Parts: sequence; C-alpha cells; structure tokens
Amino acid sequence: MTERVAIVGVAQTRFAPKRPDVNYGEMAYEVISRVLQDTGLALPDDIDNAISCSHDIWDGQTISDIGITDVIGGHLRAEEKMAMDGSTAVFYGAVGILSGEYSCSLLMAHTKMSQTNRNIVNNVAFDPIYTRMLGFDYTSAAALQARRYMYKYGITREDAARVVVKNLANAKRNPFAWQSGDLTVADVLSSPAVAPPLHKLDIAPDTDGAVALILASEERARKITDKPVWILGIGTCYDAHYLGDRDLSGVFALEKAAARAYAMAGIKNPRRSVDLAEVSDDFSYQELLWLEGLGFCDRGEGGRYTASGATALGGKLPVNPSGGVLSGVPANVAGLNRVAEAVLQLRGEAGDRQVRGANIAVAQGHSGFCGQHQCVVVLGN
Amino acid sequence: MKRNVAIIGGGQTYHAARRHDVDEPEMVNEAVRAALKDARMTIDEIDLVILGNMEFFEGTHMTDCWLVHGMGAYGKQGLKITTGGTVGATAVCAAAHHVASGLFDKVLCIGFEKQEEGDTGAILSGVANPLWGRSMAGAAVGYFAMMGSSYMAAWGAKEEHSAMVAVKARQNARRNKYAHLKLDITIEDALNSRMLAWPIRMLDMCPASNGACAMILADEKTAKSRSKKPVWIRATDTAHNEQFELDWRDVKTNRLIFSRACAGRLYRKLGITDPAKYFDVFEVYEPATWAELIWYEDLGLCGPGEGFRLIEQGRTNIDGPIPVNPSGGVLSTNCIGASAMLRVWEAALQIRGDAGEHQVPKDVRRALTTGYGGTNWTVMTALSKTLDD
Amino acid sequence: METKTEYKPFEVDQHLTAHGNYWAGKAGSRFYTALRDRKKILGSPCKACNKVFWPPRSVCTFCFGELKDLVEIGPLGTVETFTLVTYAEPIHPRPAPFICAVIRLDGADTGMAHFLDEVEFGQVTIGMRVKPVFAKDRKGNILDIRYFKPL
Amino acid sequence: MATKDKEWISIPMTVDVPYRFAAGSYMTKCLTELRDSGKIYAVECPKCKRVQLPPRVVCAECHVKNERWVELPHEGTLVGFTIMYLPLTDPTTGKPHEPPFVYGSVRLDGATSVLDHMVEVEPDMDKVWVGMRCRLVLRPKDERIGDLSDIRYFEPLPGQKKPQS
Repeated sequence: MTERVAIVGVAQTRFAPKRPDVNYGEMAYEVISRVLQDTGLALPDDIDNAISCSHDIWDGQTISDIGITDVIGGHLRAEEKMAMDGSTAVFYGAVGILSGEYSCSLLMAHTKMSQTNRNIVNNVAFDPIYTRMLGFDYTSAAALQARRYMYKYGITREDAARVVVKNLANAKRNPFAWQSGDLTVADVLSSPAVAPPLHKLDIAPDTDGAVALILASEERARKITDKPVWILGIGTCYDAHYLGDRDLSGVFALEKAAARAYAMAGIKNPRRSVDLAEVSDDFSYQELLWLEGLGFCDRGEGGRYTASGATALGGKLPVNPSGGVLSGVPANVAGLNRVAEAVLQLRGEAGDRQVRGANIAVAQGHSGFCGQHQCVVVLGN
Repeated sequence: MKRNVAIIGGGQTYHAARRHDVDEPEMVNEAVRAALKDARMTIDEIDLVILGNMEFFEGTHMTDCWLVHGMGAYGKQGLKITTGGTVGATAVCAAAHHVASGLFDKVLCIGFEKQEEGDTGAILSGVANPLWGRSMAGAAVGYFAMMGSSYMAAWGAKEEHSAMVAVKARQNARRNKYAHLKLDITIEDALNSRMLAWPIRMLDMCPASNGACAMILADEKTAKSRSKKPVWIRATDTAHNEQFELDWRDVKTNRLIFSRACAGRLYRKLGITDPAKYFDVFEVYEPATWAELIWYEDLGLCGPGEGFRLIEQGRTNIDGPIPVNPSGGVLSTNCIGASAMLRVWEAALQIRGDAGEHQVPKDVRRALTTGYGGTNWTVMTALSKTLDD
Repeated sequence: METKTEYKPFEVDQHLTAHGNYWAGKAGSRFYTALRDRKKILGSPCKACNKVFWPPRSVCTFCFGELKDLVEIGPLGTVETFTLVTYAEPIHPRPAPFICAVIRLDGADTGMAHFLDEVEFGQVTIGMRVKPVFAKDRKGNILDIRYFKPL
Repeated sequence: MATKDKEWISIPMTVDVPYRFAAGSYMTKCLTELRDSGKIYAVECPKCKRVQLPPRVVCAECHVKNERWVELPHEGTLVGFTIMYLPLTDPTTGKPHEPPFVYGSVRLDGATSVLDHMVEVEPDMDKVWVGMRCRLVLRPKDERIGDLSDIRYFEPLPGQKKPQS
C-alpha cells in the first residue's frame, strides 16, 4: 500500500453470556463512547463515516443498523452496514480511507446471541433448496469438518482439546473474557457430547458483546495517537458454499486470503515474521486448521505444533493470548475482537496477557459455516 | 476519491412479480453475465465482488455465501453490504471506493431481491423497533400516506398530482423492456385504483419485484483501454437518519433532513448551485408517488412546495427539460436490493445513449441518482460522460 | 431531586416468522422432478472441469461455465464424514439423536449432505458404502430421500 | 420427459426465529412506567433540548447522552393522519387491525417527537384534521403489558369542530 491506514483506538465490552440490562444500541454505545473518549475524538465532527457489522437475523430487526444509527453518529451522515464477520469491516473501512473519501472511520460490531437460538439462526444460512430442510446448523456442519480434518491428518480430539485448555487458561488473564479456567485435556474430552467429535467445551459459548475500533489515515493518525497500529496487509476470499463442494479438511479460502494479506504486507515467511496471532476459534479444532491455513505450520501439523507449546503465551508464536473466541466472544464480533486484541498487543496494552516484543500480528475472521469466507489482517506497530 | 472510477459495464434481469424459472443464484447469474458481456470481460478479470441484499427479505442468512457460484465469487475477495433500500447504491459506492483505493482495478457489484421467495410483509414490519411500534407497525403505506396528506395540506396539491407521477412512471416503464409494471394507464385509472391509505392508492405505490442488477467498476486506465463508453462516477454521498424521528413526511419541517443534507454535500463536492441545469437526467428512488414530488424539492430542482407544479407542467417527463425516472423508476420496478443500483445503472445507460426506447431525447452528459431506504436514508451518485463534464 | 427508582430489566418474547417459498430453478426443478417421479438422483457435469457436481447447478462454481446438462449419479455412495446430532431443535425434520453425513455418490465429484440411519453411530466409518432410502410419498424436496443406510 | 422439464419446483419453508428482546435501560423505565403507572416518559437532550419519545440513550443530533427524564401529558395535537384501508397485521400477535381506521401522528404537549397510533374517530375527512387536539386512552391497568398497544388509541378532546378552510 502506498498510503497507510492506522488503527488508532479500540474498545470492547466485558463479554457476558447475557446482557439483559441493555439493548443492542445501548451495548454498542458502551464501546463507541469509550473508544471516542480514549482517542479524544468527538462525534459528529471528528469521524467521517461509520461502519457497523451485524446481522438482521441475529438482531431480530430488519435493516438492524436502524437501531445503532443514533449511537454510531449516523444521523445525516455516512453510515454503512455489512453483514459478515467483523474482520471484514476492517477491510471495508481501510478501503474507504485509502480511497481518499474518508480520513477517520468508526467501526463497530455487536451481537446479542442470548436473545435468540443460534442453531435456528444458523440454519437459515444453509441454501434453502438442497440443505436447509435437513436441519443443519453451524455446529453440526463444524462437526463434519472436524471429523474430516481429523481423519485426513490423524488429528485427535486431544489435539483439539489442547486448544481449549490453552485458550481458557489465557482467558484468565483477560478481564474482558467471561469463560476461563484451569482445565485439563480430560475435562474437555469428558464434557458432554454435542455433535461428536465436538463436545461442549470445544464450542464457543453464546455471548453478548460489542467491539468498536477507529481507523485513520496516516496524517490523521499522527495527530490522534503516538501509538498507531498500522494495517500492513489485508485479504479476503470466498470458498464454495455447499458442504459437499468443499474439501472440509482444506483451507482453500484462508490460504488465498492469507496470501493476499501477506503479499500486501511484504511478508514472505509468516513463520519468521509474525509475532502473534489472534484467530477465530469458534470451535477448538478450527484453531489448528486456521494455523495451517495461515501458514504457521505445515498442513496436518496443527495438532503437533500446538502440542509443542509453540502457540502458548510465551511460546514461539502465541495464538489467542486473549483466550480467543472460546473464551466467549459473540458471532460476527469475533473477527473485530481478534483485530482489537492484536492492536492491544502491538500497543503493549494487553496487560497480563501481553506478548513480549510483539511487532507484527495476524488477526483472522471468517463468516459462513465451516469458514466459507475468510479475512486476514496483518498489523504492525 | 484518489483515483477516477468509471462504470464500464452493467446488466439487469427482466423484472417481474414471478420468476419461477430460476433460483436465486441463477437469477443473479443472469445479471452478472449480462454485465460481463456488456463490459466484454470474463469473470477471471474481476478482482472483487460486492453483494447488496437484505438477508431477511428472502429469509436467508448470509445470502452472499449461498450465491457464490451465481456471483462468480469463488476464490475471489468480496463482501456483503446490507443497508436496506439504499443497499444497491451503497454497493456501488463501496465498489467505487475499492477501485479508488488503488487496491483493485475491476470490481463487480451486485444488487438483487427475489421478493416472491420471502415474506416481504412480515419482514418489512420487522423494520419497526421490536419494543416500540412493531405491534403497531403502520407499514410503509401509512408513512407515505401521511406524507401525501401533509404535502396536500401544506401546498395545495391535489390527488391528481400524485396520479400524474403514477402515470408518468408506468408510461415510461412501457418503453423499458426490463421494467416490471408496464401499464398503459391514465390519470383516471390512477385516481380510481384501490385506496390503501388515504391519499395513497394502489397505483401510488411500488410493486414487489424479482430481479437483479450487476455493474462493473474500474479504474481510469482500465476504463479507457477496455470501454468505448465509460461512465464516470464523479461524486457520491450518504446520509442516514436517526431511528425514531422521521421528518420527511412533515413537508414544512425546518430541520435539516437527510435528503437535503445529502444533496447539499454532494453539490458542494461538485461545486454546483443549479442542479436542474447541471444534470441532464435524474433517476430517483421513489417508493411512492408523493416521494417523487418531494425529491424534486429536496434536490433543488424547484422551490419548496413547487414540486407538483413540475409534474403538472410536464417538466420532468422523458422529453421535458428535467427528465426524472425515464426508466419508470421504483414505482414500476422494485426489487429492493437492486432498486438503488438500478437507478445508477439506468442513469449510466442514459449517459451512454444506450437506454433504447426510454432514452431521453436531449443530450445527456451528467446524471444524478438517489437511493432511499431504512429510516429515511439516501445514497446519492453523480455521473458524467467524460471527466471534463 | 428525582428519586432514583431501580427497574427490573424489561424483556419481551417475540417471534419473527416468515413464510417463504423457494423456487428450485432450472437445474433444481429437473433434479427434483426426477427424484420425485423416478427416484433418480441427478448431478451437473462440467466439461471444462471434467467433474460432476451435486447439487445440480446452472453455473459451475469453479470455472463459471454455463451448465445445461444433467446426468444420473449414485444411487450408491461413500461416507466422507459424519456426526451425531445429539440435541433437539424445532428446525430438525427428525428426532434427535440422528446421524448427519456428507456422502459422495458414485459418479459425482462433490458430496451430498444428508442423514444416515439403520446403523449405530459407533458403527459408521468414513469410507462406508451406503444407499438411499426414498420416501414413499415424495413431494419434490430433499426429504424425498429419507436417509442413506449401509449396504 | 419434456413436459416434466417445464415444471418449476418450489419448496415452501417457514423461517420462525424466537427472540427475547431486552428493552435496555431507557425503554425499561418507559415501558415499566407505561404499564404500572400509565405515565409517558421521554428524555430531554441536555444540549438541544429536544424532548425525545421513545426515550433513548443518545441524542442523534448532538451525540450527547440523554440524562433528564420528562413526564409527558396525555394530551397532544394531531400533526398528520391517514385513513387506512388495509388490514394491518400486528406481527407480535398475528391479529389484524380491521380497516378502515384512522391512523395518525400525535405530538404530545411538550414533546419534540411524535407518536403514531390509531385515532378513534370516524374514518371521515370531515371528522379528522391536522391540528385536532386529542388525548391517549390507555387499557385498564390489569391489561397492560408494557407495549405501545397499552395505548388503545387517541381520542379527540370533546367540543372541537374542524376549522373551515
């Protein structure tokens, strides 16, 4: 990129299984007001446009950015909504700034998973002609992906369980996470079966929360903060839709999205260049799969790589020092939260979960079942 | 914007109340193929795909994911935008930003709705806040009815004036082979159509259509080398509006409202003061007849309270000095996710001189389009024939 | 001064209900009439990719070619992956627990997501050969195949 | 099989998504008071002084937090109306409001916002006009649930006639 885009502020709610005290607009306002306060910016004058990320069907309102127009500063101004994972909002926001149309943009993702039934919501994401009537949801689809991946590469449930153990231990250090603890692999294996090989602790819990983030052009960023975090590279990619069309053990879309992001960032060898990663571990095994797709280890090596301790806090390449999505981050917010956590790391503001000497971080998000659409963001300080 | 952006191709499906012969990916694919053909391009040349669609209208979550094959998005970068009725125009703006950013040279944007598949009535009532008004949802008809009654009371317009808009739209649509409601109707027909909510009658409202529109946007170098008739996107602007205060229907309001705020900014970007002279054709998003009259005023084509005089004098007819919606507009074709994009594409066709039977007779060098949706939102786009226009 | 009253968070139960009707289109209509009337399963061959796809489609996902033909595939197939859905949801067409799988039909290059039955979950393996059990009363939807069962 | 090829298959499917909506702190007070005491509560923007109904966390124009509560009277002025000839279905109950009925927009005294609701007058253009004074009629307390439907309708204040134009 000839011009640079910076992330100049982030805010996240304290995630919780249920927030009965706020509607989604008020929940969004919590993070919007905080990120404005932290950056010293004010609406409407200092922000050129706003991008929100949520889904009507999760929100229970048609054109659901209606419910956040007031709090995001959209009144009489530019406001867009995208219905994908929040990581893609960073892509969209960065493009707006690079186009020269905007110099400072407010991004926000929110979801209250507690207000509805995730399986019913997710079932509607399957094509209505051939698949939806069979009652699939993201968990049953993920179980098919998990088994295929395990079968092809000899990954075990223990390998996946180690991700849960690591991430929930990391989450103890993250004041925003709500699910954490000192678990053993045996605890994960013996949690109730949901859709084998997936058991309860392999699956990210229902969570309410929001994340906000402010992007700025280089010129604006220098005035706003002395700790800008730069978007070095960013890429997205769609895979095919139907479950049977995809190589479920593969990482076609993620590899392409990552290749695009790395090329833009000038990264030739991610294993050498990247200091930490925040990936969207909606399910335990997905962290292993995504590590491979991001090129941090060879195909099929995700389990061994994790077992080696490389991805632990203090390891060679800490992955999800925040505790990841398994520690409780809502759908759609997950990817923006990954970016926000990576920003905190690069700013040295990650508290007890800080990775020492972090200069380059990768954040990954996906939308659609089994990660059909992938987005990779490479950040640097 | 940092780079000039041009529309180098586009296409649309035939729009109709029923499209039983296609599923959603097939319908979208028709528009995508038409756009590629128009741009003399293959899908392999496209760098990124943007979809605009409202997920609830067809009752499908993540429509972009299902439609990947129809859109030609497999292995490509892409995103999906959902901003209500404006979404087609938002997708065009987003595509323009992607090109202007320098990261992409050729971007495909798509807007579609297959309204017959979903439960549009139930889903539209879901626009209301679940705790405030959903149980009372007066639907869009009630809102535009109050706009009409307010307009008549404020300026002395008559029901005949809305009927004139209804007739103009459907008569124009008869010249547009892609339009949905091609009705050979008279003022009397419009005035005698079924009353829905006084003063809104059946023919004062837009239909529920199935259809798709796709456009390909490119950077200046690509546009000049690949297209004989690139149409340039000169400026865009977006204004949303707060959730609960919908002052558009209060025609004498002193508040700055979305339509005037957006037009004001757009005109400042272009450095213009007389839009009626500056632009040669307008494609506005008019979900109801009265809204078109108010667009005339909010866009500054006439003074406040003079909109109904423009239609009365035929000034906005296809052969008038200020042609508005020669395509037949949203009153003739409303496939929600595509409607706002169709405004831009129809305006581009006018500039290219490719609008066929609904080509306005005068020389068209510049066009203005508006979208409409949400709780009174708009996205406006200004187009031109050359970069010197 | 206003006295501050504490209010219990107010919550409301609602449903959003949409009655949809999805048209199966060019490829889908031919697929479902063949399934309903002749118990035949069709797939879409793509000459350019040298592959046969299920589900049928009018455009190739991978090369964007227009696909017009349909060929018969299956009915026998091979299990590529599977799971046991242990939980019940109103969206399920059958009572839990039930087995979901991706089955690659003979002659096809992509798999079909469907159910397995007449087999214990513990007995299912990847690579297991299965055949479809058709519904008696077929309506032209995916449940015209009730499930697949081991050979 | 040529005839069969012309048959277009459709698959009916109902999407039914359950929700438990949290009103949030502002609407909680508003709806609880409406239900329990029949009072209408709005908020006033500290900056522009717009009195906003329903109450909400932020004034969209000023982007400041709304903190002052205002109790609104039950009387107001009709600022716009229509006669509805469509049976509108209440999506929360599935029951239709039978047409024709007058549907209007009323500004309660002291409010900046308007409130859209049914107006209990004959659907006759001589019996309803912009500027008509009206008051809201609530359901009996034991029938109220904390919803806009707790307001049955607006009724005209007695002793008014449509002004001659």
